[in-house]
Amino acid sequence: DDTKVGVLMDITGPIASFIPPLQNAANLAVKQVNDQGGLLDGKAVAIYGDTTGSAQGAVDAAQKLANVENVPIVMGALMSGTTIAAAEAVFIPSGIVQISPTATSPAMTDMKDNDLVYRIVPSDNFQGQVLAQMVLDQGIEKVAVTYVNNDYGVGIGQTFMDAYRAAGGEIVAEVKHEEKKNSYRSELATLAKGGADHLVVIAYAGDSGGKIVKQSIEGGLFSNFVGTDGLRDELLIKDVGAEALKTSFFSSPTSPADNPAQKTLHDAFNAEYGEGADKAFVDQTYDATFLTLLAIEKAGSADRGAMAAALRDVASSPGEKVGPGEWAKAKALLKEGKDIDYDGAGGSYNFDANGDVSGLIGKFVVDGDGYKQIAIFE
Amino acid sequence: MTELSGLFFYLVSVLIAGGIYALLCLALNIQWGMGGLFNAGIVGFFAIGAYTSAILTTPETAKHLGGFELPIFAGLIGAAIIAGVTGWAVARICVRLKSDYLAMASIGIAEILRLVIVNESWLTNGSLGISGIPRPFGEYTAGRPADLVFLAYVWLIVLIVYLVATRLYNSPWGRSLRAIRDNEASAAAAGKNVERFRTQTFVIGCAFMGVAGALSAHYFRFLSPSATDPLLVTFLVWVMLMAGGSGNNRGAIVGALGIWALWSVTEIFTNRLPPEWATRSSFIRMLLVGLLLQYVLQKFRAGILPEKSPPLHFEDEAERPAPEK
Amino acid sequence: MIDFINFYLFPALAIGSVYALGAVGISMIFGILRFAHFAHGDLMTLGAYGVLAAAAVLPFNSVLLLPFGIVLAIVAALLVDKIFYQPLRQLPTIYTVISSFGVALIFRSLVQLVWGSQNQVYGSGGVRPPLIFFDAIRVSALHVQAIVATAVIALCLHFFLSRTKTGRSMRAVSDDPELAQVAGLDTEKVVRWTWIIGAALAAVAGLFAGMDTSAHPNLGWNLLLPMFAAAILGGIGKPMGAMAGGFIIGLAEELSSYPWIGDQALISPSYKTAVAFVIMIVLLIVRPQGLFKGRLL
Amino acid sequence: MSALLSVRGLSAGYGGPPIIEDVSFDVEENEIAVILGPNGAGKSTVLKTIFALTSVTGGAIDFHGTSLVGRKTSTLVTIGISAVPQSRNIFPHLSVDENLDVGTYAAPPADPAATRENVLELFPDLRAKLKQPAGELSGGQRQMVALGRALMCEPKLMLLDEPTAGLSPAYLERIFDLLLDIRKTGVTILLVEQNARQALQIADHGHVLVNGRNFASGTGKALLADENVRRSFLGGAAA
Amino acid sequence: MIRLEGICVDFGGLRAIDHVSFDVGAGAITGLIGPNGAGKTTAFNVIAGAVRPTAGRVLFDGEDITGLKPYQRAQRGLARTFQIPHEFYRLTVLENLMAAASAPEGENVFNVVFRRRSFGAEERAIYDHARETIRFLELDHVRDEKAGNLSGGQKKLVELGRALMRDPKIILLDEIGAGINRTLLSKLADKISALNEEKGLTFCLIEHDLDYVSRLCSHVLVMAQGELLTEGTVDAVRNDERVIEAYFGGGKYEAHL
Ligand SMILES: Nc1ncnc2c1ncn2[C@@H]1O[C@H](COP(=O)(O)OP(=O)(O)OP(=O)(O)O)[C@@H](O)[C@H]1O
Ligand SMILES: Nc1ncnc2c1ncn2[C@@H]1O[C@H](COP(=O)(O)OP(=O)(O)OP(=O)(O)O)[C@@H](O)[C@H]1O
Ligand SMILES: [Mg+2]
Ligand SMILES: [Mg+2]
Repeated sequence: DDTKVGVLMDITGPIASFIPPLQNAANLAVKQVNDQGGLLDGKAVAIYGDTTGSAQGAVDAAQKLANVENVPIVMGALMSGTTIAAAEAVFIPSGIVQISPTATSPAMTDMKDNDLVYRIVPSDNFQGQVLAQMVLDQGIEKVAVTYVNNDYGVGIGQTFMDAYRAAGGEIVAEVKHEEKKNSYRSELATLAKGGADHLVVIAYAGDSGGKIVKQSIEGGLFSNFVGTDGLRDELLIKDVGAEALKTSFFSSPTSPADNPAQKTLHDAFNAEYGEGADKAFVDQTYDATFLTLLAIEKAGSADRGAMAAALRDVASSPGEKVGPGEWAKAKALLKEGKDIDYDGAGGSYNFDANGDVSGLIGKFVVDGDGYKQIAIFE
Repeated sequence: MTELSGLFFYLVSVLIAGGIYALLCLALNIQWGMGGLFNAGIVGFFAIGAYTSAILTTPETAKHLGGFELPIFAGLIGAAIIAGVTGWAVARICVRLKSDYLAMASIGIAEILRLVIVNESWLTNGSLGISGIPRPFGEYTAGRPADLVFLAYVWLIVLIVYLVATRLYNSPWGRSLRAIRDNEASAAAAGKNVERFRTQTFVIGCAFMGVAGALSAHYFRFLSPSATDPLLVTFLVWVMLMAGGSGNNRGAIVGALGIWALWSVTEIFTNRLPPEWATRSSFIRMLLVGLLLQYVLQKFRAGILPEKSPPLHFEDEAERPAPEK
Repeated sequence: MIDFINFYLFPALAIGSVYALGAVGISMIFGILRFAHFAHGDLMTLGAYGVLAAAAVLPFNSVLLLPFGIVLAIVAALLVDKIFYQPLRQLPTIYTVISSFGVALIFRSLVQLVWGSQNQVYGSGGVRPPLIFFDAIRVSALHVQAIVATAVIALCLHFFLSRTKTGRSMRAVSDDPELAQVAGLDTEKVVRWTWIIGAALAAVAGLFAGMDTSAHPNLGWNLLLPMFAAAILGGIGKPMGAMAGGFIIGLAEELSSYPWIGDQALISPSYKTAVAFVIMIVLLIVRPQGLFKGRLL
Repeated sequence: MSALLSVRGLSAGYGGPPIIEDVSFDVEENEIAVILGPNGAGKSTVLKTIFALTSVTGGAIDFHGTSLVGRKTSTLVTIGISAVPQSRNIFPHLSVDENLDVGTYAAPPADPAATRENVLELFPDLRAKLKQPAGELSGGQRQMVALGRALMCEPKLMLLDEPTAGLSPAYLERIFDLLLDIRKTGVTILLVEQNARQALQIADHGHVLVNGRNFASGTGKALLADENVRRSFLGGAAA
Repeated sequence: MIRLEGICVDFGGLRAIDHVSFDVGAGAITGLIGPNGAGKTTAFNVIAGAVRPTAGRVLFDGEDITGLKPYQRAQRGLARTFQIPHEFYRLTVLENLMAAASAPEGENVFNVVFRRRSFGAEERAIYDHARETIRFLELDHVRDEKAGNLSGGQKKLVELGRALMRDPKIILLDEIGAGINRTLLSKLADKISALNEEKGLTFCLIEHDLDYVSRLCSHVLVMAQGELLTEGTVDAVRNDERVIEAYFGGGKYEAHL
């Protein structure tokens, strides 16, 4: 029999441009499972739900996954707002485990979720704090900050600024900006007034972040940027060129320095789809999907009630390590009754009591057409 | 068995969302169908209702205004009042505007309201949203059956609003309103205080929109700006009303349920497309929705249930003259 | 002062010309077909992608490939008019409004199906060094192109509307389509020309908007509301008014966050979009016929 | 010789039940024909049907021996028919000048400037209003603009729906004189009138329509003299 | 009953009414005639409140109503018809008439939702009144037709019907006769006289057909080019040189009723 897993993504709507590689990542995990022995005694089938980027759409799609498709576990969603709405209105009442690869809202930490809601990115609080430290370590004591006015930007932006100030840094200018505008030049002019050399940009490369970087270079306002995972996208390099980003650096959730798992995934991904492995959130999406599949295999059935325990079990030590693509191995080990511990492309995930991970944040610089990790912060 | 109960609960969810849309549609029908007021900022009043109720009913937190922990029904009333008062303020400025101008103004106002919601974090917690919004009788029910309770709650309110809307429609008030809609100058010449009628209509409609917003906040249990997408609130509601038949309260409900079911169910089919299509299925769904919408518009020209003049109850049927020819 | 010119004035004029070109079509459609065309933004998107598709096979500068975008937008506009809008013409216009909303969905999902939903850049992308005048004024070459192109288009349009018979018939059809028919005007031809002009200008606007940043399926949709505001501002059915309205909205949005008083932005840039709407609402109340005495709806 | 316009067994309506049924009459070249009847009889509907503004459900309309059924309204102007509707007969936001200009688009007259001059000669009141939007004119002035526009294309056949409604006696007289005048230039006129007595005085033929059907036909004089017609449609007692 | 004092109306640069003063006597039927564009409709608009005069006052029963809105004037008993019909086009003919009636109880939202009994009797009376008016206007067969679908003349009748439904003190009739069949028009004249005599209803009517005016009106006001040219009895006015010059043509076409 085939087993369904739910994949809830914000496919249409405001973050549509991020989605295609992420869908590929999820599909890759499912494909590998099916190529390597399948799930339980059949195949794995990914059932997508589209939140349309809105709470109404998220709840509707979640209802279908929970009730029509009857999935035992769901990977997704991506935006915090849709993730929480789907969880609160549907998945928690239905007893379905949910793992978000990207939802960073601090609100998810203290949700009353009956141990059903997980995520494999650290909360914004974490990345914001680490970023502050990263900037100070670089010897930069004066920055201008701009962040996009959505849950992602506000979450990281606020913690970054608090932490940075607390540690002695000075924020000379701060501008919250709206997504989807064509010109950010007036914002940039305001930011440049403060006289800082560095601009911290907490926004997506595909949207405001990319435009801000490009327009400030064109305008000769800033040439040094500090970005987060949303900006660390090949699109940015394609858009403004590697040369212009020489002096910039980026933070992003990552895995240990010598993480071969990431390379394994990226090779497999590019072999399958030609390109795109380095896109933002590909690692996390793949890992989250793989984890849902492992949890089902571990539980031995598609029984909703068993998912949470199984997920915690396969994700954390002790157990024999398995990595991306190693489904056959994992399946064999589970069959023998052995314990396994998945270490993914995005790191080793150990869920705390709230279903959060602490994670690692890497420091990246541009290297040729891609990014290179040069340091890791904990 | 689980298959069936799953489908049942899916149906419940469609009916809950459909019920909330039915409220919006009835409210819009009062404004547009009877009053000819082109409100294209439904989402603004919806959002005000949602946030009002969320703030009134959630426990204390440092993140946003609140901590009133009022009962949910009080939240609904509060939502109606605040949305109604906002509607009144908007009406004061805009009610004189002619159809499409009012539409533009109301889009603008809704957009400004959205910006306020996103930017004023002290009030709404901005883009991070308000969590922990209770459901009615939340203490006594849990899990999926809680949806049944909520379903009953929603439809009870739909019923009340339907009754109110029908009474309004069938009354001399409704008749004068429709007259104003058709010709303002001559309604004024017949002693109708056009501005007062329109303001009343706008306020009543906005208050009901606020109630719908409040209900959806309690349904989602979490409220963030992602619930205030004009596409899914304003535009979809317009589609529903036009498909159902503007000027007809039953049509409004039928349109809401029908279009919402269409919107929701299409995904089940596009999900069944062969795997090569998987990454595109959502866009195929949007395409399908777009095409189905065209079909409905072309097929039901005046809506599924068109406007008809209300019956005159005391009329003796035999008196009715047979139309000549 | 130089800051003002570099970072506020020119970008404002550039975004203003995008709004202006889009708003012309909206205003003409509003005037002649009497409905708010919600798919206009997506027509812009189609135009932008038409150029992108041509650029994938032809090694020319994107601006030279504009005809491909224009043709795509025109064909799309004429087709949807024929299939979807025309049968609804006899009904109250709200039906066409709703229909155009569905068409917007159709356009957008088609773009996404054909070209994918990721952002795409024109040419090699990269930072384009600005043109520098007098050592101090730095203007993006694209912005200059956009502003100049808009000015030229405005002139041609003015000539077309005031001198040609089709152009002048447009005013009559816009005033009363039924009577225009009685007066022997071929209303369908006028409608066709409306679409052709509206769609062509939308494609130009779409290309400039896309080149300024990047092309993505929501490109035009995101610009729609300010363009409506511009059309209203100019007065419905007044194409030249819509042009002016576009520039006014562009300027208002960008200049509202200039530190006019003290050295803080006058209005927080997060409320930038609201500025356009506030202007529109105020104008609607004090001068509902728009700045240039358009039709009262 | 066959009639210029020949209507045979015409039935038409607005989608519902037919409004006019089995209506027949001829309009000879170079004559003034008037249609009379109570309100709602279907007079305007007959004109609209000839001008392809309603859907024909039966019967024939021939102009110069060729059928008009199924033609587009806009092409009728090019073959020499022009019409003035009963209501909504001006472009309210166009200036008076532009209103007149519109009349020349479909079928340009030989000498537009001269034609315009003739029209203004006819309606001198309009001279002062040339730049004013027609929507701001008085009821009678609008009527003049509407007639003026229809004259601008130098038609062969004019369909006029109550051209004198709302005109003062002086103008009424002027319009009727005008109709006689333009008939002399070879134009044929079919008009609907409620100022029926006056109309019959200049009309060559009159057709009375009741309930969408032919009721009576005859020369203008004959109808004026007909006691029955007079009582029912012309407002009672003898002159 | 109505008194205009020094009324001026400007439209842009055009002075449509220039210092016009006149009285419309209570209980009378007053005619207002004049060539096209004389300012007759504008004068009605000033009385009804649709146009604000640039100068001058409007008195109604001795009270200054210059600042009142149209609906307030209507509520005080002033009814008017429009020269170009302004029907409620999506309402049936019956509803058109009923909607014109004043229904203070039934137009109160609170009553409508919570106290539906409160307006039953009022509604019944309005209905009966509307039925009767429709019958009189010979509109019975189109009673349930949407008013937008009526013929030009029928719309005029609805226009008149709505004014009659107001139970007003005075009715301003703006060319109610244009486009109405003469036989019916003559019946309307009887009705107007009857209303005037039996109920003491005041009328002021604009009409171009002087025979019609003379049949009804005791007193006639003549306007031309925005000014009050003269006033007096029909016969006096008829023979006034200036009136003949401004208003009548050669009298070539006979139009006696
Ligand atoms: N809204 C307006 N704007 C500008 N001018 C106007 C407006 N309304 C009327 N006028 C002008 O005022 C003058 C008087 O118009 P009014 O409608 O009062 O005439 P009237 O006496 O009723 O004529 P008719 O018998 O033709 O109806 C006319 O010259 C007309 O052009
Ligand atoms: N658009 C329409 N839809 C439906 N019915 C209509 C429409 N227009 C007219 N009618 C009906 O057709 C009948 C005849 O109307 P028509 O306008 O031809 O009358 P008429 O003889 O011109 O009358 P009048 O002298 O009052 O202008 C009327 O009963 C009217 O109700
Ligand atoms: Mg007629
Ligand atoms: Mg008049």
